[in-house]
Amino acid sequence: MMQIRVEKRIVVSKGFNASIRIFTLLLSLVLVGILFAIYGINPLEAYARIFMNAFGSEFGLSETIVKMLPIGLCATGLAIAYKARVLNIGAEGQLILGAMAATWIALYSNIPSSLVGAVMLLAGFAAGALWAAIPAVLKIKLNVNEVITTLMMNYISLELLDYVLTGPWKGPSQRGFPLTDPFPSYARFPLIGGTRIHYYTLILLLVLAIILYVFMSRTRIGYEIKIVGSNPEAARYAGINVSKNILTVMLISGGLAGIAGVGEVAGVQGRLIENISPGYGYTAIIPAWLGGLNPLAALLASFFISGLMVGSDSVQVSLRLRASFVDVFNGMILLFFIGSEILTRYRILIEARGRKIWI
Amino acid sequence: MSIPKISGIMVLLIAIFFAVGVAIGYVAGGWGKVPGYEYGMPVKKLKAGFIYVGPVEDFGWTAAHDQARKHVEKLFPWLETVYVESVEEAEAARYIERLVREEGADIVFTTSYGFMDPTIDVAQRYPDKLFFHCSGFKRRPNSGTYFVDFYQVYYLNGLMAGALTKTGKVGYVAAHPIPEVIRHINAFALGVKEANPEAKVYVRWLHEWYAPELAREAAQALVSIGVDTLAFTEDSTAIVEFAQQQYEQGKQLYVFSHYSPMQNVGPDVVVSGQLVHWEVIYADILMKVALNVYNNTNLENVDYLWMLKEGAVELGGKPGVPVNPKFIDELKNKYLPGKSISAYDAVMNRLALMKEANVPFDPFTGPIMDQNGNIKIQAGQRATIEQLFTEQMNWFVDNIIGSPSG
Amino acid sequence: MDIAASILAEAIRSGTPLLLATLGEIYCERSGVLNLGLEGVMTIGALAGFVATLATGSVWIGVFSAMIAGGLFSLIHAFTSISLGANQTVSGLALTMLGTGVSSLIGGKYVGQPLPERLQIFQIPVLSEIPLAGGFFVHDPIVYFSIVLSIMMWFILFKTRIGIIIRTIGEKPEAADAAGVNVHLVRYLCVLSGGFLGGLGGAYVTLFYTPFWKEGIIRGRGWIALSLTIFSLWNPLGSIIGAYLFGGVEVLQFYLQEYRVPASLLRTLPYFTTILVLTTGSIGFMRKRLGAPAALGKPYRRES
Amino acid sequence: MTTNENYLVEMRGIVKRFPTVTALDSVDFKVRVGEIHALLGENGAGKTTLMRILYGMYRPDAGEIFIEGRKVSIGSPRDALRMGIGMVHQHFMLVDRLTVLENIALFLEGGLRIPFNEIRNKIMELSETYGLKINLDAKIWQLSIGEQQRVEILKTLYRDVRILILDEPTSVLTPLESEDLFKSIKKMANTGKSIILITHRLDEALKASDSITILRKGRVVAADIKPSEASRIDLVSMIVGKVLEFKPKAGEVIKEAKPVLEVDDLRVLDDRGIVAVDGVSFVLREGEILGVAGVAGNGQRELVEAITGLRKVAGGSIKMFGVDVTNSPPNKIIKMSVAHIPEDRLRYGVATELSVSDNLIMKLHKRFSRGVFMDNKAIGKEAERLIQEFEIVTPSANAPVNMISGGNIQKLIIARELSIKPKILIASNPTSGLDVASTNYVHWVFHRLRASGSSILLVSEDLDEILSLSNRIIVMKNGRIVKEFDRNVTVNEIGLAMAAGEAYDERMRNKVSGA
Repeated sequence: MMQIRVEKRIVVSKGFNASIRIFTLLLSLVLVGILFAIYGINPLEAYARIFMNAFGSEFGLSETIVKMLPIGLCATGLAIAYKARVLNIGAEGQLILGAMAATWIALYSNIPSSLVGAVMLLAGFAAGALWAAIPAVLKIKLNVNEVITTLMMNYISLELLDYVLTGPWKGPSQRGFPLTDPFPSYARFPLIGGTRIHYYTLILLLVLAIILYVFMSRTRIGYEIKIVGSNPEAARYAGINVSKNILTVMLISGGLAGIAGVGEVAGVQGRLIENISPGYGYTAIIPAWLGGLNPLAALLASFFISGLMVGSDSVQVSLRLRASFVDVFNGMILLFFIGSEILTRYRILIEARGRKIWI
Repeated sequence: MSIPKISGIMVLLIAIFFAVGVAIGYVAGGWGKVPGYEYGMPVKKLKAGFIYVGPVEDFGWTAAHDQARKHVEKLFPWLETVYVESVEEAEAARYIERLVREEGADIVFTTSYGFMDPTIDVAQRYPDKLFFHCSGFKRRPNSGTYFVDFYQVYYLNGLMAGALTKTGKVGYVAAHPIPEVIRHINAFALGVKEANPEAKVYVRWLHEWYAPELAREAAQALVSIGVDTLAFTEDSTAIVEFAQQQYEQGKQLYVFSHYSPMQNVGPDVVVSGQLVHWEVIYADILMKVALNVYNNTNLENVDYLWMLKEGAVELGGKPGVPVNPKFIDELKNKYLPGKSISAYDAVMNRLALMKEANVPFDPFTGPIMDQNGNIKIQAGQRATIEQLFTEQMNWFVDNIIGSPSG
Repeated sequence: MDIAASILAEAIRSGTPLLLATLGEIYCERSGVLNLGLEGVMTIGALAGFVATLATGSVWIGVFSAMIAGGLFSLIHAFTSISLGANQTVSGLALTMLGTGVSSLIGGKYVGQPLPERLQIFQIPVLSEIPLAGGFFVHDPIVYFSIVLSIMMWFILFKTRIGIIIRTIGEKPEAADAAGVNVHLVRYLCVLSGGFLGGLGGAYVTLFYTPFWKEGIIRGRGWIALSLTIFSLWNPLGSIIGAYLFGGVEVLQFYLQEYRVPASLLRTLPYFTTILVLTTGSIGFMRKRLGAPAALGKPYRRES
Repeated sequence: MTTNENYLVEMRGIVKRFPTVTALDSVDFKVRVGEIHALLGENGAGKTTLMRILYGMYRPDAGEIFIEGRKVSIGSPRDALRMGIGMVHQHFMLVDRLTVLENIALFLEGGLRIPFNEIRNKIMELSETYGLKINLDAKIWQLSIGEQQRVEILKTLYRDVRILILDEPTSVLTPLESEDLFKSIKKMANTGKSIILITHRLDEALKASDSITILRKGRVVAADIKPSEASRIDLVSMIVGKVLEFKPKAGEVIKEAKPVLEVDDLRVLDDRGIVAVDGVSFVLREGEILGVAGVAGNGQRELVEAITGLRKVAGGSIKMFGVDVTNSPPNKIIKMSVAHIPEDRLRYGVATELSVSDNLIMKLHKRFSRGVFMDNKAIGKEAERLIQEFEIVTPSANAPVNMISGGNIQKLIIARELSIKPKILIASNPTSGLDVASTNYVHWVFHRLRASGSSILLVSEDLDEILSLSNRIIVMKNGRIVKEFDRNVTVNEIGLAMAAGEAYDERMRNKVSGA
C-alpha cells in the first residue's frame, strides 16, 4: 500500500528552486527526445540541429531574435501581471489590438510621416492597454475572474480582425484577399541590414525589459505590486491600493502586447494580415513562468523559446517532422514546470511498505 | 482507398509524359538552337524548394502541387526537391530564406498568394537564386510567376449544371472573394445561364481555402433553400461527401468536384469537375532553368497562365473521364434552349474548341451583364486579360445571387 | 423540411459537439476543477476517434476510443491540479498546447483520408415533417444520445446523492470531506468524465459532423464549450439551449450571408454573452444564485 | 476511580505534532455516558485538535482511543460516524447553495437515490424531540447562523450519534439562541447521548456542563471538574495559567492628557455579519497604554480591525487626534502615524514570498522612496538596524520571510510597526510566540514608546502583560466593555471581570443578532 502525503515546506532555498526548474526542462527534453526516437529520429541529432539552426548561424540567430521580439514583449509584461497574481491570458488579443491600432495610424490617419513610427507605437500600446483594461475593471469593480474574460476577449479580437480584413480595411490593391494594403515606407520600421530584425522594436524590447526589471525591483509601484501578488490582505493592511495596482499591471502587460503587435505589422509584415500572430500571446505565457516572473529572466527564456521554434524549422524541413512538435515541447515544459512548483512549496512523503521517502 | 489512387497515378503519369512531350515540343520550337536538348539529358544538379500553405495531404491545392513536385522529381534525375508544408503567411519569409540558405535550393516555388511579398523580398536579398510565385503578379529579374486557370472548365461545368438542375437553383460554395474565384463563379454562371436562362446561382463565401466543416455547413444551408446542384472552390471533399450522403438518404444532388479527382468519393453525385496538372508547368520551368533558358536576369516577364490548350487543366472528376457516365444520358437528352444541340454535345464541342491552339471559343464573350444590369462585356467581344485577371473582375453575372465582395 | 426546421437541424448538429464537451466541463467545474485544456482534449478525441475508425472500420469503436483517449488525456490535468495542487489555469493551457500539438503530430498522415463507414441518420417519420420542430428529428444516434445524456446528467446532479456530493465538492470540499467523501477521488472522476465527453465531442466533429481529420479541426470549440459552461450556469439542461444557440450562430452565417450580416461579428456573440453572464454572476447579491462554484479552481488539501 | 466501562469515550496519551508546534502533548480525556462535558481552554490550547482526532480528521502521532472500553482506530470522519461520533464544527460544514435537505442527504450513507420522504419524516421527528425547528427546503445561505447550526446538529443526530462534539457552538449565537441550544443539548443528554462542548467561555461551561476538562498549551491542566465544586477564579487561572501574585510596574494613570483616539458607540460586524463589537466607547490618551483584556473572540479582533481601517464600521465613530476617521482606508490611518501589530500575522502581517527587508519597510515604503524609486541603500541600512535591534534571526535581510520562524516573523512585524515611530500603536497579542528575552525587549520598547509621548492600545490575552504595561485596563466580553480598571488592580479582579462579565452588564439581555 503506497501513500502520498504532502506537508508545507518551511525552508526553501533559491538553489533548490533553480535546480527544480532545470530538472523540469531536462525532463521535457528527455520526453521529447523519446518522441523523436518514436519517429525514427536520433534525438541528439535533432537537438543538435535545433541548436545549430537557432543559434549557430547568423541567419538562425537573427531569425530567433525576430521571433523573440513579440514573444519577449508579451512575456515581460505577463511576468509582471502574474507577479501581481493577475492571470492575464489575453496577450494574444492585446497584441492584435495593438497591430490594428498601428494599421489604422499607418493607413488611415493623416499623421505627418515623420511621426508615424512613434505614434504607431503609442497607439499600439494604448490599444493593447485599453483592451486589457476591460477585464481589469471588471475584476476590480465586480470581482469577475480575469482568466475567462481575457480569454474571451482574445476570441473577440480575432473576429474583429477578421471583420476589418474582410470588410472595411480590405486593401483595394489586394485582389480581394483579406489583407490590408502595404504600409507606406515611412510607416515601416527599418531593419538591421541583411536580416529581418526591426531594430526599433528590438531596442524598445531591451529597454523596456530593463525598465520593467528596474521598475519591479527598484520602484515603489513595483514594490507594491510584489506585495499585492504575495499577499493582497497584507497589501491592504500596509495601506496599498490593491485595485490601482491590478489596473497598473494589466495596462502594462496589455500595452507591451500591443507594442508587440505594432512590431509585427510595421516591422515584419508591413501590413495587417489574418494570422498576424501565430499564437505569440499564448506562447509568451511559457517564458513568463519559466523566467520566474522576472522580466529579464523572462526575456532570456523568450530568447530560448524563440530559438526552439526557429530551430525546429530544420527538424521540420530536413527530418520531416511536423512543426507542431514544438507545441508538444512547450506544453510539456509548462506542465512539468507548474507541476514541479509543488516541490518548492511542499514536501512530499511517500510511504510504501513501511519505508518513508521524503522529497 | 489506395487502389483508386494508384490507377489515378497511372493516368496522371501518362498525362505527364504527354504533357512533357508537348512542353518539349513547345520549347524546342521556341529555342531550337539549344544544343543537345532532349528528355532526361544529364545537366548540372538542380535543387528546387517548395513552400506550401496547407498540409500536403489536403485534398486540393497543396496536394496537387505536391503531387506535381513528386512527379517532376521522378521525371528529372538531376532534380532534387525539398518542401515545407503548412506555412503561415506571417512566417513565409523565414522559410523561403531557410530553403535557399540552409537547404541550398537553387529555385524556390512559393504556392500561395499571401507569399507574394515575402517572395519578392527574399528574391531581392538573394539575386543569384531563382524564385517562382504562384498566383501573384509581382515579378523581378530573378522571380517569375505562374498560374493555371479553370474558367473554361468551370464554364463547361456550368453548362452541365444548368442542364441538370430540377429546381432552377444552383449553389456555389466559394473560398475567398478574389478575382480568381469570382471569375470562376462567373464562368460557371455563364454556363448555367446558357443551359437554363431561368436558373439562379446562389453563392456562399467561406473566407477559407481549406475548411471542410464550413463547406459542409454552407452546402447544407444552400440545400435548405432548394439548391440541387453544387459547385465549389474549397480544398476538401466535404461537399462531395455531403452530397453522396444525401444521395444515400434518397436525395439526388449534382456536384462538380474541385481540383482533385473526387469522383470516387461521390460516384453517384459527381457529374464532372476540374482537374489540374501543375507538373506540366513545373516540368517546363525546371527544364528551362536547367538549360539556362531561365536565369536570374530574365524572369521579369516570365508569367505562365496555362489552361486547356496547354494541358494544364482537365475537365472531369476523374482523370480521363470528362463526364461521369452515370449522367451522360441525362445530359444527352437535355437540349440547350432554342438550339438543337444537347448539353452533352455542347460541352464536348466547346471543350475541343478551347483546346485548339488559337482557342476559337471563349465563355466570356459579350454581351455579358452584371447584377445591376450594366454591360460588362460588349456584344461580340471577348473579355481582355485585364478584365479577367485583375481587380476589374469584381462583379457578378446577372443570374448570380450573392455579393461579389464577400 | 422547411427552412426553419433545416436551420434548427443544422444548429443542433453544429451544437452537439459543443453540448457534449460542455456537459463534461459542467461536471468538472461543479466539482471545483477548471479544465482550460478542453480544446486539447477535444482535439485528441477527434483524432483518436478518426484513427480508430479508419483502423477498425467501425465508427462505434472510434467513438469508444475517442472517449478513452479524451479521458486518459484529461487525467494529466487531474493529476497536476488535484494531486499536485498546481495552478489550474496554466495546467489547462499547457494541456491545450500538448493536445493540439500531439494530435497534429500524429494526425499528419490522416489528413484528407475518407472514413470507411458513416453513421446513418435516423429520420423520424412524421415528426420530422413538423415545421421548425421537425429539425429535432433528423439526426444520428449521438445527437439523440446527447439530449438524453443532458437530462440524465441534470437528474444526477440535482436529484441524487452523487450530484449533491459533486456540488458540495465544488462549493465547499471540506464539507464533503467531513461527510466522509473522498474529495480527490470524486474530482478525479469528474475530470475523467469531462475527458470522456470532451473526447466524444471531438469525435463527433471528425466522425459525424465533417467526417475528416485535419489540424485545427476543433477550431475553438473547446473554448466555446468553456463559455457555454458559464452561459448555462453550470446546469446540464441550460447547456442544451446554449449549445444549440451557439451552434446556430455558426451555421446562421450562411443563411444570413445574402443579407450582408458580417459573419465575424456574429461569431463574437458567444464570447460577449459569456462575459456578460460571468459578470452578472459575479455581482455580490447574484453570486449565490448565479455565480461559479465557490471552490472552482482551488486545490483542496486537508491540513494535517 | 471509575472503571472503564462507565466511560463512553476515553482518549489516552494523545500526542499531535504540527510542523512548527506540538499541539497536544500526552493528553488524556474521558467522557461518560449521558454527560455534557465541557472542554475548556484558551485559543490554541489544543481543544479543537483533540476533538478532530476523535472525529478522525487528524491522525494522532501517539496515543490510543477507546469507545466503550474497546480500543478503536478512527481513520476518517466516516469511521467516526459509524462509531456514533458526530461533530459540529466551529465553521459549519454546510454548503451555502444547497438546500437544508440536500445538506443532510450529503451526510447520509446510501445509494444513488435520496430517500427524501424518509429524511423529511425523521427530521420532523428529531426536531420535535429536541426542539430544533427548521425549514427543510430553504437554501443554507438564506438561513440565519442559529438556524444553520441547527441544521448541523440535526445532520449528526440523523446519523444516530451517541457522542456529539460541539466546537464553540455559542460563538456565533445570540444569547437567546444560546439558551435554546443549551435546552436542546440537555434533552439530548437526557436521552443518553454524550455531548462534548468545546468552549473558551467559562460561564458557559459552568452553566451548561456536568463535567469540565481544561487544556492549556496542549496539556491537560485539570480533568473532570464538577462545576458545582469549582471556584471561578481558580478556573480562570487554570485557563490563563498565570501567577496570581504579581507586582504591577505600570506607570502613573494620566487623567488630564488630551485624547488621541476616541471610540464612540462603535458597532462592527464579524465575517458572518453578526455584531461582534456592540456599542464600545473608550478614550485613549496621549502617553498612556490602555490594556484591553478579555478572552479571545469577544470582539477584540473586530475592534482592532475597525480602528485600523481594515473592517467596515457599522455604527458609531472613531476619531484620531480629533479627526473623524470612521471608515477611512488603511493608508489614511497609517498616514496619521498609527501602527498596528495584527493578531493574524500571516494573514495581514507579512508577504511571505518577499524578503525580510521588503517586509520590514512595508508600512514605510513611501518614505523609503526617492521619487518613483525605492532607496535600496537606506532600506538595507534600516533593515539591518531593525534586524539587529530586534534580534530577528534570519539568514539575511534578503531571505524570504517564509524562511524564518513564527517567532521571528512576530519580531519582524513589531520592529516594522515601531519603526514608523507611531503616535498610536494598536497591538494585538504582541508577544505571543516570543521567548522571554524578546518579550522583555518588546515590553521595554513599549515603555520607551509611551515615555516619548505615544499611546498604545494593547489587546492581549496575557494578563501579566496587560498588568505590567497598562495605565488603564478595559475588559471586553461579548463585544462590550464590561469593566474598566485603573492600574492598581490584581489579576484576580480582572479574571473575575472576564469570567463574570455577563452579570456585570445587564444590557446583554437586549443584545440582538445583526444577521
